[in-house]
Amino acid sequence: MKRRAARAISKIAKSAPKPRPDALIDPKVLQELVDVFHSAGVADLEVERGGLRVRLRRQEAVVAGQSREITVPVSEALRQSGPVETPASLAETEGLITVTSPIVGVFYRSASPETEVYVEEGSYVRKGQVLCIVEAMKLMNEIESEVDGRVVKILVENTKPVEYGEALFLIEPGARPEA
Amino acid sequence: MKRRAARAISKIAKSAPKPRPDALIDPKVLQELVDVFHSAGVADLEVERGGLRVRLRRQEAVVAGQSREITVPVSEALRQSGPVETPASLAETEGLITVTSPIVGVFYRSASPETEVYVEEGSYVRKGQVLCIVEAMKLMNEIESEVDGRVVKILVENTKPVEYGEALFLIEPGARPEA
Amino acid sequence: MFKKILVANRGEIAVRIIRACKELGVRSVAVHSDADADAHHVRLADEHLCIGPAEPALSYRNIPNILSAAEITACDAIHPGYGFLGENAHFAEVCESIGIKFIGPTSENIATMGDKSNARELMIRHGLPVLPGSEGEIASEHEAAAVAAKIGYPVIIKASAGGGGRGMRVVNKEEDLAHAFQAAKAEAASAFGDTGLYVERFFLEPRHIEVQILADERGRTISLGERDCSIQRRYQKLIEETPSPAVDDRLRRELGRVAVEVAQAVHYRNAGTVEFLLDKDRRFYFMEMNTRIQVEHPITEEVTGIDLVKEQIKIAAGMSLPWKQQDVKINGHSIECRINAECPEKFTPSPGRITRFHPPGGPGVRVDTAIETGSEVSCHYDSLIAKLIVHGVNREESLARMRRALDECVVEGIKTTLPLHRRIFDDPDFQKGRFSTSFLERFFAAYSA
Amino acid sequence: MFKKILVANRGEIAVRIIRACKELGVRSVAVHSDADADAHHVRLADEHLCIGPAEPALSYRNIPNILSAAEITACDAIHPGYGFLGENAHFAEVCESIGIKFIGPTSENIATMGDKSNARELMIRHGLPVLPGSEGEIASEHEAAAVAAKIGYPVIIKASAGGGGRGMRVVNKEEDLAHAFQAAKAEAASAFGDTGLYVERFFLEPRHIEVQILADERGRTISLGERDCSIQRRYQKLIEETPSPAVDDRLRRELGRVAVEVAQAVHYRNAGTVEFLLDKDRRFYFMEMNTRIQVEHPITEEVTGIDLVKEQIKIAAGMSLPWKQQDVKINGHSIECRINAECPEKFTPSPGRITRFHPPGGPGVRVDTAIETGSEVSCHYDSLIAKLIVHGVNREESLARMRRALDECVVEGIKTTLPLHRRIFDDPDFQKGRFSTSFLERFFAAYSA
Repeated sequence: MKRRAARAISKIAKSAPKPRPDALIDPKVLQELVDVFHSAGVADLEVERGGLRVRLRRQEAVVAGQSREITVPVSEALRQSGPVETPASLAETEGLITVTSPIVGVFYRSASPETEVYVEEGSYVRKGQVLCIVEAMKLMNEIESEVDGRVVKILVENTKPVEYGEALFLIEPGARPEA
Repeated sequence: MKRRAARAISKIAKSAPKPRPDALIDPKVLQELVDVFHSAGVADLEVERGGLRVRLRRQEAVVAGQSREITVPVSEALRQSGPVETPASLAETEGLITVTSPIVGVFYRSASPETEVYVEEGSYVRKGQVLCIVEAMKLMNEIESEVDGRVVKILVENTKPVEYGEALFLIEPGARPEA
Repeated sequence: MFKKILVANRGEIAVRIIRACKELGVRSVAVHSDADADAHHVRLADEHLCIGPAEPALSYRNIPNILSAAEITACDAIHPGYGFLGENAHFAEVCESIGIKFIGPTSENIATMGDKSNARELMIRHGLPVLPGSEGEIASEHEAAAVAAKIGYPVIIKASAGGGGRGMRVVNKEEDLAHAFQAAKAEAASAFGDTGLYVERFFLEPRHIEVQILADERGRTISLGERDCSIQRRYQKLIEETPSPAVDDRLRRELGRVAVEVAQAVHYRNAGTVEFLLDKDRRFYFMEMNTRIQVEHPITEEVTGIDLVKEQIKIAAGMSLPWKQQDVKINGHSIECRINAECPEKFTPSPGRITRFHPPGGPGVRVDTAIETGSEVSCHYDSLIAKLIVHGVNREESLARMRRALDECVVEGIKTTLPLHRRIFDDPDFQKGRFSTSFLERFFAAYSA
Repeated sequence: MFKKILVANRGEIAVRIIRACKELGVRSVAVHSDADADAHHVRLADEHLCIGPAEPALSYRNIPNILSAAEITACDAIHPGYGFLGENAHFAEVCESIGIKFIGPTSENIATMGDKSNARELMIRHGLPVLPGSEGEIASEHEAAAVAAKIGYPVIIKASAGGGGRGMRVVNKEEDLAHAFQAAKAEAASAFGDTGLYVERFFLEPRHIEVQILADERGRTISLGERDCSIQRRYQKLIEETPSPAVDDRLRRELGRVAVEVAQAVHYRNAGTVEFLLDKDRRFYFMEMNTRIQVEHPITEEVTGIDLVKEQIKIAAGMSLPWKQQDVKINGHSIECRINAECPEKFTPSPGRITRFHPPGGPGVRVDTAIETGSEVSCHYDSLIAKLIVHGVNREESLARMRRALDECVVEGIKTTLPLHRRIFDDPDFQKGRFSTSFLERFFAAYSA
């Protein structure tokens, strides 16, 4: 399974406050952007508004003596939480929940080839409802939803192998079928 | 000769002059950006506004193909010009001329132990006047001043070995004895 | 030969195994924890996948996830390396049962040798030299006292399930025995969940001498010379060398013969190491057998020219050993230094980002590592970050070469044992080859005095 | 032994020499140009000083500054490495005259072997096999035509002062001779300031086989096996290996015997290399002798276990060779790849900053280099940035190991010949050892077709 953890790139639009007329950009505004950038845990931030464009990029460099100060704790935290791919960061910015595989195995959308799939994209699910099966060592492990909500996206094809921490579903929590 | 070429650190005058109306960018504005950039711990900062674009990138970021742009030209230029030590950079900022050794050898301030030294600190010299001798392979090489001026500092002790490019004297060019 | 091997490890040994796979033309699959997504073994392997979070118990020791990973990537063999599942008989057994070849000894070999008092009994039955001591486990402090009275003080109490110095107590006189016995028992219970203890004669100033063996699936077994691992701190080896300054050709043949007999006594397969204690009178005693590839295997590779990890794979694939005992030649002398991410005085771990790594190079220098500039040394794992190995025509050249390599080696951003290694190589006793397992203790005492 | 050695070179060979000094416990002085103030050889040496600007003629070839540097640092010997002053008889002579030991052959050795037609004549007088050709220099195209008619076409015209392929012309038939003669003469004049030419039989598909020799100051001379350097482009070697796939034990003994006779014919001292052309019928002919340590010396070190640079220093210090010919054993097989900072297709230099360097490691891999991440490759100097050297039990293991090492090696920021090396190692003819000096030419033709 050749698979590299992709670098999340998220675009954030923030309304930049009015700069002083004589400055290229108000340092305070820039500092605020930097703070948001850091807490966002993204690799790249670009903001453009009314002819002002600001771009920030995460340090990847390794320079003797400097790296400790540069290393951004957030990216470390992200890495700790697994091979986060684009969907995961989407989830972060849009309030979606990512269901990841807790084990290594093969992803199945139904209990057997003859039975119906557990969920479709758009399905509403309840907390504890089975979303899929991950088969490992001939054991069928049911993966349940941890929230009530709507399945926004199914990220893995039926019968494909998945690694630990791999994103399987995006769920919009709290969503309910219209009455 | 245990001698490390010290990294020349030239001090850039902090009191930035008032920007002329035709200046590219107000140095103060730029300095503010740089300060934020440094404390931000990001790799890349780009700000664009009203046709002015400023891009800052951290030095030595290990990214193929980019390093050349990042390198700060001053340090590069200094390195190219040899093992320049602090006196040389002083010379740059204060308009002094550094006389360096064109060969490897032993530095002598006089033609022989019995004779007088060629120059002292404070001596006024004429272009072509002998400043010292560098002995190499039993040959006495006279080192002449290339300018009229005043010897501000003698940087090497008598009878000490010198390497190529080693700074020997600081000369204030154009200085003349008061009438 | 196998088509694809899963490497169930991390760090330098995972890199070492992947290198062997590459040279054999076998595909490799790296598994890794969340913390190791960018690790060197992951980048080197043909395929890789994540098997769990940073904690070893949930990733590198996670048997279900590792076996699933082998299954979904269609691996036909697993190499466990050392540590983690390296001597886990259960894991080897499960691999055997599901038809994935475990590259190492049989699960039975691991189980037999893993029980230290059992292994000892077995060696006694085969007439092989063991340390004077109890026959099997002792039930009480009274029994321990009886044994000690017979074999004479000082004695050492050891845990049957032991390793790494835990559950061990040296007792110099009878009145201290009861207390030491209870302490060792409590420690063994908490460290291994097993209170089995045994008693042995304790030797002052012994050398730790081990013999590398290889056995193919048909049972042909050869020895590949000894390694002197006496430079250790609390049973953690720091410097190893071969040949040992204390072993001559005749003793080497004798050690090799006994090591092969030990292996054959348990129908041992694949690579293994028989550890001996060598006393001042050059008598040696079986201590235990390590049923895995060892950290210090490269020095044996350097002097024999035999790639032990490739041999492990070839043996597991059913190939016969191409050498007879008399084909094994010891060429020159080799030393290994284990560079740990530790404070060199107190051995406290020093995790963090390596801001600069410059390995030594040139003639006779080998570096086995998984780090480079920018690597992160995680607090979750072993502190070994690099092994410097040198090879020279004799011990004198080896020593000079290692001193030179240690000087060249640069690790910035974290603390390492490099300064300690440099000091040890300046020590006259070490230079003359005059040392025992208590060398480091005395060295520190002299240094801090 | 010397107290302090000045290393009159830069790059990997300067590092190599400093390593030898360190292992011998001799202090080393690095000299450097302005451009190399931060170079690795400068950092490794015990002392260092600047001897001139970046241009080699004003620094690394600047004899007065180098000798001054030796004097003011109180060095008692100078090692010239290869290139720069490596084969400069005048420099060796000046060193001799002022009592600083030149670590290499005598100035007379250098002068004698530097004049190619003179060396050839000398070999003929000693009854040693030379390429059929003119006896000494030829004065005119008429004389050239007479020689060619006698030895048969094709012939090659070479400059007496030649090297690196300049002043050379291959002539296939008589009518082309006059023009080629004039062209070679003009080229020789401009390249070497010396119009001396000679004519030799030209062989198709020969191998370039060279033999390493060592001779101590008492005249004891031994050979250390051959190196096959047939993989070359315009006389620039790219890959070398030992033993040669084309040389068996008997031919090796014969080559070694003749190489020793060549050296003894000129009372050669220190390390040297006798180059032979090996034709398809396994006849060999003396071509020339290189009176310096060579770039590819490490492969001989790997298979013999003899540190050639340390031996150079020991010989220069008056020590006798500790080996007789029969003590020299060839162990396994070794290959070297020269990694150049060049575009791998067109061989145009690719200077610049190396943004990432990750050398290969593990068993049987040696790296000789002066670069690391962040190093600047200057356009002023040779494009060789690293030598990858592997050692295996046989050619098969060597090949697999080099393929693995090439895959591991990462150089970013500049272009290198790494991709070309990888492709050559995939070539079936190369893998089978079927190649001659025209291999690369055909390889490129096939690749671009």
